[in-house]
Amino acid sequence: MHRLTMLMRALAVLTLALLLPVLAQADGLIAGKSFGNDREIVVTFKAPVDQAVFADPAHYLVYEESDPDIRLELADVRLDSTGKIAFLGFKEPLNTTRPHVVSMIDLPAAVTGRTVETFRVAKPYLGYLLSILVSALLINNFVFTKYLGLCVFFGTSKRRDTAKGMGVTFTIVMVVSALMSWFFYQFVMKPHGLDFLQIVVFIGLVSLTVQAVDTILRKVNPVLFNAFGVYLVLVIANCVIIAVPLIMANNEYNFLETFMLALGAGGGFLLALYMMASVRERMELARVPKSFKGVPIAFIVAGQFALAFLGFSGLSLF
Amino acid sequence: MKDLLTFPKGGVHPPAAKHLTAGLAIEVMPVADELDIFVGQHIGAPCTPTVAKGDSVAEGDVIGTVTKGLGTPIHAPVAGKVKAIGAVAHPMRVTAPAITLQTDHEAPARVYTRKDWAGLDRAALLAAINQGGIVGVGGAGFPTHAKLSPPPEAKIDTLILNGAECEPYITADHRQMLEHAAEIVEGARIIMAVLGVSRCHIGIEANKPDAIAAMQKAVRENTVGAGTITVDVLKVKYPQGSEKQLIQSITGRKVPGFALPSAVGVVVHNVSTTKAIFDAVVLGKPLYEKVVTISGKGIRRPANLLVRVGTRLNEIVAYLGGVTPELAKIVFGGPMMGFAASSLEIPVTKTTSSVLFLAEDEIDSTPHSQCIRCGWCLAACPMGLEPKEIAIYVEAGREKDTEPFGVFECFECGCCAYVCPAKRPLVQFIRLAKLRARK
Amino acid sequence: MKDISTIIFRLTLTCLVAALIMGGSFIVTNRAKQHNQQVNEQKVMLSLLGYSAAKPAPASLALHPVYRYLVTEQDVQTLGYLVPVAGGATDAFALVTIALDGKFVARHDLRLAPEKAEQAKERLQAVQTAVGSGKTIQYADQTIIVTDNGQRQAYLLPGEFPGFKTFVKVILALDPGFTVLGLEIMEHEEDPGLGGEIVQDYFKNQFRGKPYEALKKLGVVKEPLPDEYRGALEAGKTGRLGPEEVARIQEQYKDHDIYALTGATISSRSVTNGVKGIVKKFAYRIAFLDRVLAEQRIVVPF
Amino acid sequence: MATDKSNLQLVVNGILNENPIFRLVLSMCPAVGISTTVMNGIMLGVAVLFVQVFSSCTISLVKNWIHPRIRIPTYTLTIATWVTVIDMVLAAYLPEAYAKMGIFVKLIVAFAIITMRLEMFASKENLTHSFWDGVGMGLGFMVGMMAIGFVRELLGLGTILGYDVLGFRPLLFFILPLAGFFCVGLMMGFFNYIETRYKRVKQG
Amino acid sequence: MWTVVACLVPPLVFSVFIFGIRTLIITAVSVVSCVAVEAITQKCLKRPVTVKDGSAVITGMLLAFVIPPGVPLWLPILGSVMAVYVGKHLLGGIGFNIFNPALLGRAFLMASFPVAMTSAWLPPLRDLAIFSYLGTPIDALTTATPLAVLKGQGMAAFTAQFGAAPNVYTDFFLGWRPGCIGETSGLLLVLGGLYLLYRGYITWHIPVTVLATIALLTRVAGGDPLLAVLAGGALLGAFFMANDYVTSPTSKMAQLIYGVGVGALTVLIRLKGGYPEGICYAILLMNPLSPVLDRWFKPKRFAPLQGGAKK
Repeated sequence: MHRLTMLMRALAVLTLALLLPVLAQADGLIAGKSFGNDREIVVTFKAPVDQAVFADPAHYLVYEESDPDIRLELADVRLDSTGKIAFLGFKEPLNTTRPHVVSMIDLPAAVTGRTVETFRVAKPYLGYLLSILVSALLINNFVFTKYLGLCVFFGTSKRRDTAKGMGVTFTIVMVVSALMSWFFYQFVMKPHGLDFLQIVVFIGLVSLTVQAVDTILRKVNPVLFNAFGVYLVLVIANCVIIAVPLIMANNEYNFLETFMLALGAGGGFLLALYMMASVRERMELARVPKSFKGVPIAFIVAGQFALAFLGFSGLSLF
Repeated sequence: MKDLLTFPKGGVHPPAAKHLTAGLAIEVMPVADELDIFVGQHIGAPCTPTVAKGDSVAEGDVIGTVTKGLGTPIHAPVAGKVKAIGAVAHPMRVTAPAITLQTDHEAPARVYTRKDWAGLDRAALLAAINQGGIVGVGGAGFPTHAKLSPPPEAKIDTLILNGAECEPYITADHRQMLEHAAEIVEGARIIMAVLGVSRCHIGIEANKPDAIAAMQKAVRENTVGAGTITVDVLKVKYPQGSEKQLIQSITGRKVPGFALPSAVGVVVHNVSTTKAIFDAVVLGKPLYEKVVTISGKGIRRPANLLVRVGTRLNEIVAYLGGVTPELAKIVFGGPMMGFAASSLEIPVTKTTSSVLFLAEDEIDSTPHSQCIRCGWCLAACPMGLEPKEIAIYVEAGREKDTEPFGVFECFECGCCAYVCPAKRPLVQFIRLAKLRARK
Repeated sequence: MKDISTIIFRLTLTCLVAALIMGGSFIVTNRAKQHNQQVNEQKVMLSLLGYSAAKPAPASLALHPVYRYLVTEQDVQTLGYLVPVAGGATDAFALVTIALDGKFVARHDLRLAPEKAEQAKERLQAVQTAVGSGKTIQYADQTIIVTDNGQRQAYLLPGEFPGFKTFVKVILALDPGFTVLGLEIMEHEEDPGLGGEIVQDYFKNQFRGKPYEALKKLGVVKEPLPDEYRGALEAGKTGRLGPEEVARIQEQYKDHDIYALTGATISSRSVTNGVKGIVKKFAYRIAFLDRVLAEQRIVVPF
Repeated sequence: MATDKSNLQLVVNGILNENPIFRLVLSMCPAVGISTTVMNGIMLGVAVLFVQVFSSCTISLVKNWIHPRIRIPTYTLTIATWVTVIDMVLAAYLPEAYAKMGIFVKLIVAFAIITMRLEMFASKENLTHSFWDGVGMGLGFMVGMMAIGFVRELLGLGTILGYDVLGFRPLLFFILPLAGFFCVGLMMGFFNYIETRYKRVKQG
Repeated sequence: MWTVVACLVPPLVFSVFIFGIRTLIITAVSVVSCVAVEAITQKCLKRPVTVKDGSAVITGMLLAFVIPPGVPLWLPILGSVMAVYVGKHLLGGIGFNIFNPALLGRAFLMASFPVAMTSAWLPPLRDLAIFSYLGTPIDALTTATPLAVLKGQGMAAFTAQFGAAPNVYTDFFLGWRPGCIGETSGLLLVLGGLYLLYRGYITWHIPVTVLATIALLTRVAGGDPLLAVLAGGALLGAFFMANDYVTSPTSKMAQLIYGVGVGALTVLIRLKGGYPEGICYAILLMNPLSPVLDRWFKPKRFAPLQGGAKK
C-alpha cells in the first residue's frame, strides 16, 4: 500500500512539526505554559516546586499584554500531585486570542536566583499559522464557503485528471503570485500610499506568474507543460487567484501568513475540485432528470457540499 | 480440524441441489432417430465436414476435421446417413452449422477393446487423443491435445484433475468418479506420461464423500506408472471448480491474467475429460458420448444420462417422461454460468454437462432495480473485480470505459449476480461490456 | 525589434492613461470616502446618545476623542493619553503619560491639526516625535468624551472582543456614572439566524439602562425573553409603547441578567462579557486619568 | 466583421439568448455569493454594467491601436482600471452597499464575461455597437442577479427590495449564502425545462 | 430494506415512552412526507414508483430520528423535500445520491431553523405519561442535551444535571436522557445493529472503526470515551447512517479509512467545532470521499493484467 506509507509519512512529519515548538521552549524555571480552558492558564515547571509559594495567588500577577495596568483577578492556584504543574484559575473568562503576561513575584531567591519571573502566555504562533492554513483549506474553503472561483470550478471538475492538474497549477500560481504580491504590497504600495492600485497590481502579478510558469515549464519540463499548460490560460480570469492577495492586503498578513493562506486556498481549491470531479464522474452515469443534466446538477451537488461544509463552521483548532 | 483447501478471495455458497441426481447411476439413453452434430464443438476453428449429404457413416467415423488452426475432429455418434448439413439451433449462439444424421437402428453397435498404451511415446499418445476428438468437456471445450502440448518454456510439474463440480445441480462428474474411478486414474496416468510430470492432484469438493472414497481406492489400486497421485478434499465453495481458483486452492499459485495455467507449471483437466482420454487412448473410442445431468423440478424424472453428442433436447425430455407444469426456465449448463435455452430443438454438444429444467421457485424472476452500491458483489467476486461499477457503466451506455475495472478478467462465474440484493443481472451486463468494449 | 518597441511604447502609454484615470478618481473619491465614513460614524454615535434626524443634536454638543497609547521604555510600560488642551489653539494636544499604578509620569505638549489627529498614521508620528526616540509607542484604543456646554454628557467607547466565530466590533455609550446608554454592533461574523441576532434591538437594547453596579455582575440567563420587556426593547422599531412606558419597563429590568438569544448562548455570553470588560477597564482608567488631569492642572475641554 | 443586429437586438441578446449567468454560465461567484436580495443584485449589476460598458467602449475606441500580441494584457488593464474606479466610487459614496458586496466588487476584474465580450465583440465592432452590447451584457448580468435575488429575498425574507410582501419570513435557508448553489441550480433546471417545453410547443 | 425499518422500530417505541406520543407523530409525518415526495417525483419523472422498496421509509425514519423531539410537526416535511427530492432524485434516484439523504435533510433543517433544531430538546419522562408534551408549549420545557452541557458548561454541570459516572452510563445506555428522537436508546440501537450484522446486511468495518475512533480520540483529548459513545448520536450514526450502502465506500480497506475519518471528524467537531454533536456533519463530510476512497482502495485483483488490457 504505497499510498498508506505516504500518508503515514506525512502524518509523522506533521506531528513532529507540531511537537517542535513544545520541545523548543525551555528557559529558566518554566518548562511550558499554555491556556487551559477559558478561565485557566497552565504553567509547567521544570522541577517540582514549593507548594507554599507556588500555590499562592498572591505570588502571581497576570494581565493582558495590551492592558498592563489592569490585573486579572485570580480565583485560585492549584498544583497537581507531581508538584510540577500549576493551574491558575481566574474569576472572569480570559480572552485567549490575546497574549497574556504572567509575573511571578516575591519568589524565594534560592529557587531561581531571581525574585521575579515574567513570561508571556499566548497561543502558539505555529498554531496560528496552521489555523490560517486549515481555515483556508477547510473551514473557510474558498469554493464551498466563500463562493469564489466557481466558473473554473464548474468548468474543470468533469474529470479527475483535469481536476488534479488544474488544482496543482492553481496552487502553484497562487502561492507564487501571493508572495510576490506581498512583497509589492509591503514594500512598494503601502509606503507610498498606493493602496488603491491593488487590483491592477495584483492582477498584473498574477498574469506575470502565469507567464513565468508557462515559460519555465515549457523549457524545463515539456511533459508537465503538456499536461498543465492548457489550464494556465484559464488561471488568469479567476477570482480565487486574485482573491488571495486581496485578502492578504485586507488582513495585513506577514510573509509566512500569506504563504499559509495561499497554500491553504490552493489546497482547498484542489480538494474541492478533486472531490467534485470524482462525484461528477459518478453523476455522469446517473439518470439525472433531463433539464438538470450538466451544470444545474453540478450546482446542486456543490450546494450539498456546502451544506456538509457547514459542519466546519465555528471550528477553532488552535 | 484442519481447514479444507480453498481459494482466499470471494466465492459464494448457493444451495447445492445435488440430491436430485447424486444418487442416480449413469443411465444409457437409447439412441435417437436424428442427431445434430455441430461442426464447431470446441474453441478454435470449426471443423470442415468430410461427408456430404446422403453419405453413409458408421459409428465412430470421422465426419469433420480441422485443416487449419486449432481444433480436433468430430465423429459420428451413430451409424447412419447424412441427412443434411445446415444451421441448427445452438445454446449460445442463435443457430450454428451442424451435420444432421439419420440413425440406422439396424447397424450393430461398435465394440471397443482394450489396448496396451504403455509402449506408446508422447507423440503417439497425443495423436491418439487428437484422433479421439477430445476436448475439455467440463468447460469451454479447449482441444485437449493442444492443452497437453504446452509451450516448451513452460516447466510443467503438476497435473490437477478437476472433480470439484462446484455448480449446483450438476452431478455428471460426481457419477463418473463413482462409476469410473479406475478409468479416470488410468487416464491421469496417461496425461502424466504425456506431460512427463510426477505429481497429480485430484481436487474434489467435500460434499462428495463417496466420490472421494472411490477415487482414493482407485488411486491405491492403480500402480501402472511412476509418480504420485493424491486426492485433495476441497472446501465447498463456488466457484471452486474454476481453473484459476482450483490451482490456487491446491498449489497456492496464482495464474496471471490471460495466461494459461502452464505459466505456473500446472495443467488442469476435468475428470470427465480424463475419462474421455482413457476411452480414446486405451479403448480407441472417440468422444461422441457424454454424461449429462438432467435435473430440476421442471422435469418429471431427473437423471444422469449417457447420451450421444447431437441428441436433441426434446428427445431427452420425452425419454424422461416430459416436463412438469412448474417448469419456468431451461438452462444449458449450471444455474450459475449456464445459458437459458430458447428451444427444445437444441442438441447436446461435447461440452454439455447438464441441462436444467428449473421451476419457478428455483429461479429468481423479480425485476432488478438500481444499484445501491452495497458492495456485496465486490466481496463475492473471486477475481477481485468490481461488477457493480461495470454494470453501472454499461447502463449509462459507456461500455468502453469498463476496461479499467478488469472486465476481461471476468470468467462469468455469476457469484456477483447471485449475491446481488437488487437482483441485477450483472453477468449479462459484463457480457455486454465485453462485447461492446472489444469493438 | 520594431515590433517590440511599439509594444513597449503602447503598453507604457496605456499604463500611463490607466494610472491617470485611477489616480484622478482616487483623488476625487478618497476625500468623499473619508468624509462619508466620518459622517456615518458620527451618526451612529449620535443615535446611541438618543439623537436622530427627528431630534437633532444641539450645537453645543461636542465630541472629544481621547487616544490611549502604550509607551514602553526598556522594560517599563506607561500609558499615554493624547488629550486636547482647552483654551487657545484648536491644534493644541497633550500626551499625558501615567504609570501603571496611576501615578503621573510626564506631559508632552504637541501641535496637531484636528483633521490630522483623526489619521492614525499622522497622529502616531506626532506622538512619537513628542515623546522622543528610545520609546516605543503602540496605539491601544480610543474613547470619545461627549460634552454639552462643557458638561460631560457621555462616553463613547469603540471596542472589539471575540465572538462565537471571529471578532465583534461595537460602540458602547455610557453616561458619566457608567450606566449604559446604548450598544451598537458595528461588525460581526456570527451565524445568520443564530448569533447574528445580536444586532437585533431585542438583544442589544437589553444593555441599555444597566447601571455600573449591575453591569459588574452581569450574567446571561437562558430563560425566554418576557413579552413585555421585548416590547419595550423594540419600542424604537414598533413604536407601540410610549416613552414613559418604555422607561418604566426598563427600570424594572435594569438589574436583570441578559436574556440569551435562543440557540446562541455562546454569542450572547461573548457580547455580555465583552461589554463588561470594556466598561470595567474604562471605569478603572478614566478615574486615574481624571485625577491626573486635575492634579496636573491640565485644562481639557471635557 | 460588423454585426447586422440593431442596438435593441444587442441588448435583448445580452439579456436573453446570451444571458451571462443562465446561458453562458460565467461569473457565477457573485450569483451564488451575494445574490441574497434584489438590491444586492442591482448594486453589483450596476457595477458590472459600468465596467462592461466603459471597457467595451474603451477597447472599441482603441482597437486598431492595440498590438495583437498584447491584446489580453491590454484588456486586463482596461478592466482593472475601470474596476478600480467603480470600487473607489462605491466605497466613497455608498459605503453600506459596498460593505455588503465585500470583495466581490474588486473581483469583477476576474469576471470571464467581460474579457470574453471584449475579445469577441468590442475588439471587432464600432463604438455604438460595442456600447449597446456592453449595455446588453451588463443588463443581462443584472437581470440574472435580480432574478436570483428575487427568489431568495422573497423566500428567505418575505420581502422584495426591502418591502414586506409576504408579512413573514418563510425560510431563512434562502438567504444563507450557500443556498445560492441550490437556487441557481434549481432555476437553471427550471429554465431548461421551460425551454424544452416551449420548443416542443413551437414545433407542434 | 424492511429489516432495517424493523430494527429502527424499537428505538422509536422507546422514544415514545420517554418523550411522549409526539415523537411518533413527528416520525409518521416524516415517513409519510418522504414517501409522498418520492412517489410524486417518480411520477413526474415518469419513472417506476419504487416506494415499496422501503428506502424512502428508512430515509423518513432516520430523518425523524436525528431531529429534536420538540420541533414543530411541519418541520420534517421541509426536511424530506431536501432529503428525497434534492438529495436523491435530482441526482438520479437511489444509488446515485452522494450524501446520505436523511442527514442532508437534517443539515438543511439545521441551517434553516437553527433555533428549533438546537434547542427543542425535551427532558425524558419517567412515568409513562406519553401524552404529556402534546398540549404544553415546547419553549417552556426545553432542556439541553448531554453533549451540549458538556461542551458549554463543563463536566461539573454535566454531573449536576445527569448524575455521576456509573449511574450515568446505565441511564444513557438505556436511553434516559434528552436527545434526538431516535438516538437516545443505546441498548436498542446496538441490538438493532447487531441483528443487522448477524443477518449480514452490514459488516463490522464501519461501525466498529467509527465508534473506536470516537472513543480513542476522546480519550486522547482527555474526555470520557464511554460517554462520548453513549451521550450523542454516535451509535445511531455508526450503525444506521455511516454504513448506508449508497454513500459509503464498498471495499473493505476504504471502509476502514472512511470509518476512522467519520470518527475523527466527529470528535473534532465535538471538541473544537461550533456544534455539540458532530457525527451528522462528519458523515456528510466523509460521504463525498467514498467514491475517491473506492478508487484508491480497489479490491485486490486476483490476477491483474500487466500493462493494461489488450484484446
